[in-house]
Amino acid sequence: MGRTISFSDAINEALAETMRRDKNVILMGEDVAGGAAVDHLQDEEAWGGVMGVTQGLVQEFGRDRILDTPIAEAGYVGAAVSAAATGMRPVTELMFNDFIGSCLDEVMNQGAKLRYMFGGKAKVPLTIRTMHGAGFRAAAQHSQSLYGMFTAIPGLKTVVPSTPAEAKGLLIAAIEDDDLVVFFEDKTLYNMKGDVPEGYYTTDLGKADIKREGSDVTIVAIGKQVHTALEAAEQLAAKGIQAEIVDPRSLSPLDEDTILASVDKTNHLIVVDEATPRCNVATDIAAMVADKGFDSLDAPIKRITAPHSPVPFSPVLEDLYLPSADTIVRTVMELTGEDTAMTT
Amino acid sequence: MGRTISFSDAINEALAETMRRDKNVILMGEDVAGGAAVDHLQDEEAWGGVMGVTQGLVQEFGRDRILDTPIAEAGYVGAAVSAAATGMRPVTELMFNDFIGSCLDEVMNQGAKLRYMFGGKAKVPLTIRTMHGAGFRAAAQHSQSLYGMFTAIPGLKTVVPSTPAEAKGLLIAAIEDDDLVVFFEDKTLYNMKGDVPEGYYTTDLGKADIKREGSDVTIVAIGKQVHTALEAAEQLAAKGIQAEIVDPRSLSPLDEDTILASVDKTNHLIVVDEATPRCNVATDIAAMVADKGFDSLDAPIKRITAPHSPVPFSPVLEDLYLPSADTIVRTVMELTGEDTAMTT
Amino acid sequence: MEASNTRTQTMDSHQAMWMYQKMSEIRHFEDTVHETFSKGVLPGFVHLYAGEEAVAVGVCAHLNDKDSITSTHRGHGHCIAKGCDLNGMMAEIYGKETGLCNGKGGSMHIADVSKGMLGANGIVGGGFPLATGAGLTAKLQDTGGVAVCFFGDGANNHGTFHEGINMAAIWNLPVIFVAENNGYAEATPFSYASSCENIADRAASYGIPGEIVDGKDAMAVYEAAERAVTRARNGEGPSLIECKTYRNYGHFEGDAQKYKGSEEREEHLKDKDAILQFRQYMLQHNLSNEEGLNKLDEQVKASIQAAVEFAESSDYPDAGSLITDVYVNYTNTGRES
Amino acid sequence: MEASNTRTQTMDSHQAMWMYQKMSEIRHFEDTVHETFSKGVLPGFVHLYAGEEAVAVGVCAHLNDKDSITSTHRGHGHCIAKGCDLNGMMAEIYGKETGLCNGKGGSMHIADVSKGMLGANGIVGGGFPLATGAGLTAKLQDTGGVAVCFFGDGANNHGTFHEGINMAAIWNLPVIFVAENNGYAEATPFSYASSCENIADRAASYGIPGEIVDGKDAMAVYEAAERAVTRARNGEGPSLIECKTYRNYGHFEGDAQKYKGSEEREEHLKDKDAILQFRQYMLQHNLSNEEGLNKLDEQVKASIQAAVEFAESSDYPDAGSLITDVYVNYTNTGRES
Ligand SMILES: Cc1ncc(C[n+]2csc(CCOP(=O)(O)OP(=O)(O)O)c2C)c(N)n1
Ligand SMILES: Cc1ncc(C[n+]2csc(CCOP(=O)(O)OP(=O)(O)O)c2C)c(N)n1
Ligand SMILES: [Mg+2]
Ligand SMILES: [Mg+2]
Repeated sequence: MGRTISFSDAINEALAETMRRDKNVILMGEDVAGGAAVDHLQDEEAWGGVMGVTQGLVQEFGRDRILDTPIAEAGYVGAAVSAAATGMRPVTELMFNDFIGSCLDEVMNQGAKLRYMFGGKAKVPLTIRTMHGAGFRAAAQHSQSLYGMFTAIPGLKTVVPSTPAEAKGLLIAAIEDDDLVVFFEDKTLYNMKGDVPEGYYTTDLGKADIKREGSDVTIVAIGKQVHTALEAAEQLAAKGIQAEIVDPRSLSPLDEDTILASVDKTNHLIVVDEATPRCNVATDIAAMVADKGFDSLDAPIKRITAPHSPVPFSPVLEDLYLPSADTIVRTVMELTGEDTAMTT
Repeated sequence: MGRTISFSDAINEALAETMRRDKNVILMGEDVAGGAAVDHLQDEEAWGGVMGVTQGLVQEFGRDRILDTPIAEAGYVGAAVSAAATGMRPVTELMFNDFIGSCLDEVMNQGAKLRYMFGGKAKVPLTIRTMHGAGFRAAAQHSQSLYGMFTAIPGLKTVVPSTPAEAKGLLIAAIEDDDLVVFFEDKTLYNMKGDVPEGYYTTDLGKADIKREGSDVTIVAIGKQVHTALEAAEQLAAKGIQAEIVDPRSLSPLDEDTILASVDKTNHLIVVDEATPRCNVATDIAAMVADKGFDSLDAPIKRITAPHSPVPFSPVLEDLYLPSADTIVRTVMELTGEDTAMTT
Repeated sequence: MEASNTRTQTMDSHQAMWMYQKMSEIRHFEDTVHETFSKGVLPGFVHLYAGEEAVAVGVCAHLNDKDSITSTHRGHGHCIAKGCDLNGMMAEIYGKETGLCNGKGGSMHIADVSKGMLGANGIVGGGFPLATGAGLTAKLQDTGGVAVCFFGDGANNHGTFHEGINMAAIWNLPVIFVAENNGYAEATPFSYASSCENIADRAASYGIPGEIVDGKDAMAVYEAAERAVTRARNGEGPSLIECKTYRNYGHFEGDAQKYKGSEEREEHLKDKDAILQFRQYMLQHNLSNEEGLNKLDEQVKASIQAAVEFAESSDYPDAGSLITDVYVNYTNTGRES
Repeated sequence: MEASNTRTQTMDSHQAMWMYQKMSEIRHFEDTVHETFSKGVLPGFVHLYAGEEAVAVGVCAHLNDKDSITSTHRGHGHCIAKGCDLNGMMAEIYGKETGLCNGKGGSMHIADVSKGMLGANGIVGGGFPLATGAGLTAKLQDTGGVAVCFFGDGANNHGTFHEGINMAAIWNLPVIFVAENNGYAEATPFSYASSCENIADRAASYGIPGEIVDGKDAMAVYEAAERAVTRARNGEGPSLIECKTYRNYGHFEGDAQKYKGSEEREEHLKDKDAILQFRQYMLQHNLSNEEGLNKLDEQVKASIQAAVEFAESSDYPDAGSLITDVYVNYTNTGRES
């Protein structure tokens, strides 16, 4: 511990660790090395992904295992599905999760369904890494958070890490998992630094993490919004309200127990998610609690999400588009107003 | 009134009505006429779609307006998006909603976002008709109900009719609507007969319909499940429980007011949807009520959906996969047990 | 385009008998499913392969269990040619728990990964990337295996055709793309939907060999496949073979087939019949005799009959299996009440 | 492949001056954005068109407002060539409410449908089906218009290339597919990712003309485009033109471009520069003189400067616009607290 590296480097380490341990792990995607077949290019000069996340891997593992692909998402994601079913353990990069439009069939109808359709006689140990999230001024087709769409699909798992250490442990677990896992990386978190253990370790899929304990309100937050929620929690603490922040980390499977236990303690639930509001993860968690945790609830379940609109380009609009600590604080105040009045 | 025709014929009439009124309405899709460029084929012998829903339209409107396409969903749906943006009013058929995997980009990133990305300076008056639903023994890749995935997407509307008359009125409204509308047709409803008015009429998008009034529990049901719910309601009535059945008809926009008013009356909510359980329409409606209708609720919100698995082929499993009237009755009994004990 | 009509060799009797048997199995299997379906016994969509036997069999004659194939909605023939168990196949089509996929897949998803049969596929064009991926495994793990992608003339206009073949070509993978051009995609003629005269012509876009063969002629398919498989095993990369063929039945069961010309239909069902032609060839080349082939046909019929009985007497899957096999290592509890 | 290097005609001075002006506008626009971006003023991803001016301008010289174009992530050049307002473009890139899309689209989504500019596109390959659809409208409404699809060498391997061109071909639509082969898709060379030697070679798969031109030579592009546009307007269907070109800057702003060879870079930025070559051509053919062109350059510079000032002095969109324009006739109330 004590070693501080970036979210991006943590992911890079996770890939290197698994590739060292299992020669069937390969990385495929557009420019994951970069500059394929360019003679004069030194490996260390290669892009390593559009954001440089996989920089350096080609030096250690070579171009047979770090495979640049054409711009053919259906082609290479589909190839990865079947490479997985026939004995490899590929990690494929869908550069932006927005590009799922070009390869949804390979993920939804092939990769996720193969095992079930074949009566359990096949498995697809494939990990799809993909970037999501607004705030990068990347506009409507490069800023979506589409984990809800994937979480809806039976047969695959979804993971959204919020810290460098967890990103590393969860990614190693995802790669070693025998199911298709879609791993979401918020592009605005790549530069975030944090303590990250050296070497190999895994963080279990399907286990939520309580990022802050509190007794007055449960805030379930996804990915980067964990940090927005923590910021709000500080402000709330100053007002005497203790928020408990639950980070599900994996959305499918979802750790329902941890969420329900927290709500049982606080009697209030807010879900914070920067994805769009309808048929999405915030509604999913709210509905789960409105069923299984109904008796714990003292107040309506609030969801703080993006509006039902595409992501706008203009920085002023994009800032408004994202949930903010202020909105969270205001919502908590409205929700728990009476309770805290009584407590203090 | 009094004229009884099938769900399938009602859709056919809707298409004919709009095509007669507006020459910019065209129909595009795989075999929507069938047998393109086959000399010996008489128009009346042409398939008219894989289920015969568009049979006969080519006789009246000719092959310039009933366009058979190659098996190229991205190609023709994308073409329809831009035909719409440049002055046509196309209706395009995605044979099975499961095939969205081949053209999600054209729907999600192009069709649905164009207007917003262009600052309101374009519109996409396109209707996508598509088949959904289990129960046809069509297995995992031809039986899904994916309206949740579409409802999550800002910029398009979703409609799921449950009766022939509404199918006709809603489809005409969808085609005349200036936004992209995805219109879901349950393949197992095509043969269902019902009273359908002759000629032109529209049924408003965004208005739910109360299919049965009741005071004890609100059952919101989608598409074919409206009928399962009605069947359950009969059984419940025999036990002295009056269920109110709300059919949202359009999922985006969703008529929140009608649902909330019903829950305010019955204090109990069950959502019945044959789609998979996570990040879907049932969770969406439950979450909405757990927020805006919380104070009306006397009990947890229950969702009766398919399990979190692909659709199995085997008839015995597929029958178990779908919600049943029995499950609804049992769930209502559990939920309202005490209340009804008191009422009677 | 390479010449494909020069017969370079004859075949040994053992290989020929295997091919005849597989073709006969496919024909009788499909004819039986056709009959059974028309009685309303079978559930779902069924797409029959009868008429196209020479393609699957001529190609798979060169494959072993280490080789993979991807298939289509019209997959029974590929399964049989790749060695799938007839009982397990029939039971799968009936939705029984003894089916190859325990009844969960059905006709459109029969698979036997242990035999390298990576599944029929309900998605047109779904096989291109999958075959490329199987070829990638073969190359990276140096298994010596090849992957074959069977696809229809309709699939040839899908984007995955382009993406899958281009990738196989730039990576020089051992993949053989086998077009089954039966003239129609559902009710839409190949000539209407495709801007090329032959599917094989499109091979040039990918710098790979494209060959046209008479898909009714099992020997022609066999020989073209031999060239392509040898090429692939030698590390010389992918090939495309277009087999001109015809389906004896409709697109799916229930299709009135009005779009087909009566002459073409007549011709294909009679003179051009693949099995009759191959029988002729075997007799001419003394690879068997009337008696031997008749006996084989009888055995095949009996095995199909046994498969039907096996399927009919098998149980349906039990309720619990509804939610198993969704994940490998996570229990799917579902959420429904 | 048709011959493309025989110069068949010269051009009138008016047309040449228009082309020079547009090329100059693109160059100065992009150089300015490059500088501004490096100062950290501009938000987001920006992909510059500098170096490829001859392509957009040589093609759009034949188009009017009834004709449509589809574009790419590298769309500024197409916008300018198609007549979009420079102020509105610059303001859009700044995210201001006076932008062509009211600041909601940004660099990757600039559009002006009233000018037939159907939008830059953040999705590689997104333009093929859209151009085909615009061509369909032109045909069905008999507008006499054509649609042009600009696309990169990277996009040529995407499935939509295949689907879009095949459909345009079978329906004989007035669509021109213009490949901007600048040798790289991000950091991936064309020669690695594509199994064809030239993109134009792939036209044969669709039975349409495929022509290769020097995309640095505005006259060559102009003439090839004239043939294709004439063909399309005459109802003779689609064409594919491959323009061999080069981008002066990186894939996007911030790219160190190590994958580029230093010689090729040198050569393209100097001798092969499209604007210098066209300037030469104009002087040689007395279509203008040094003074006239210098003056034009000055005017262009001033107009770009004015665009920057316009953008900088414009307001950001107001908060309310966040949720407008999602639907035409339904108020998006959203659901967030
Ligand atoms: C992506 C996709 N689009 C459409 C369909 C519906 N469909 C199933 S089979 C078929 C025709 C396929 O034609 P072809 O490829 O020629 O194969 P054939 O049936 O002739 O063997 C179509 C359109 C599908 N299953 N998947
Ligand atoms: C479907 C999709 N895949 C990947 C990307 C990421 N991406 C943006 S531009 C680009 C390279 C495009 O190369 P090319 O078509 O040659 O155009 P150029 O940038 O050279 O003009 C890539 C991979 C994308 N935007 N869309
Ligand atoms: Mg066919
Ligand atoms: Mg390029």
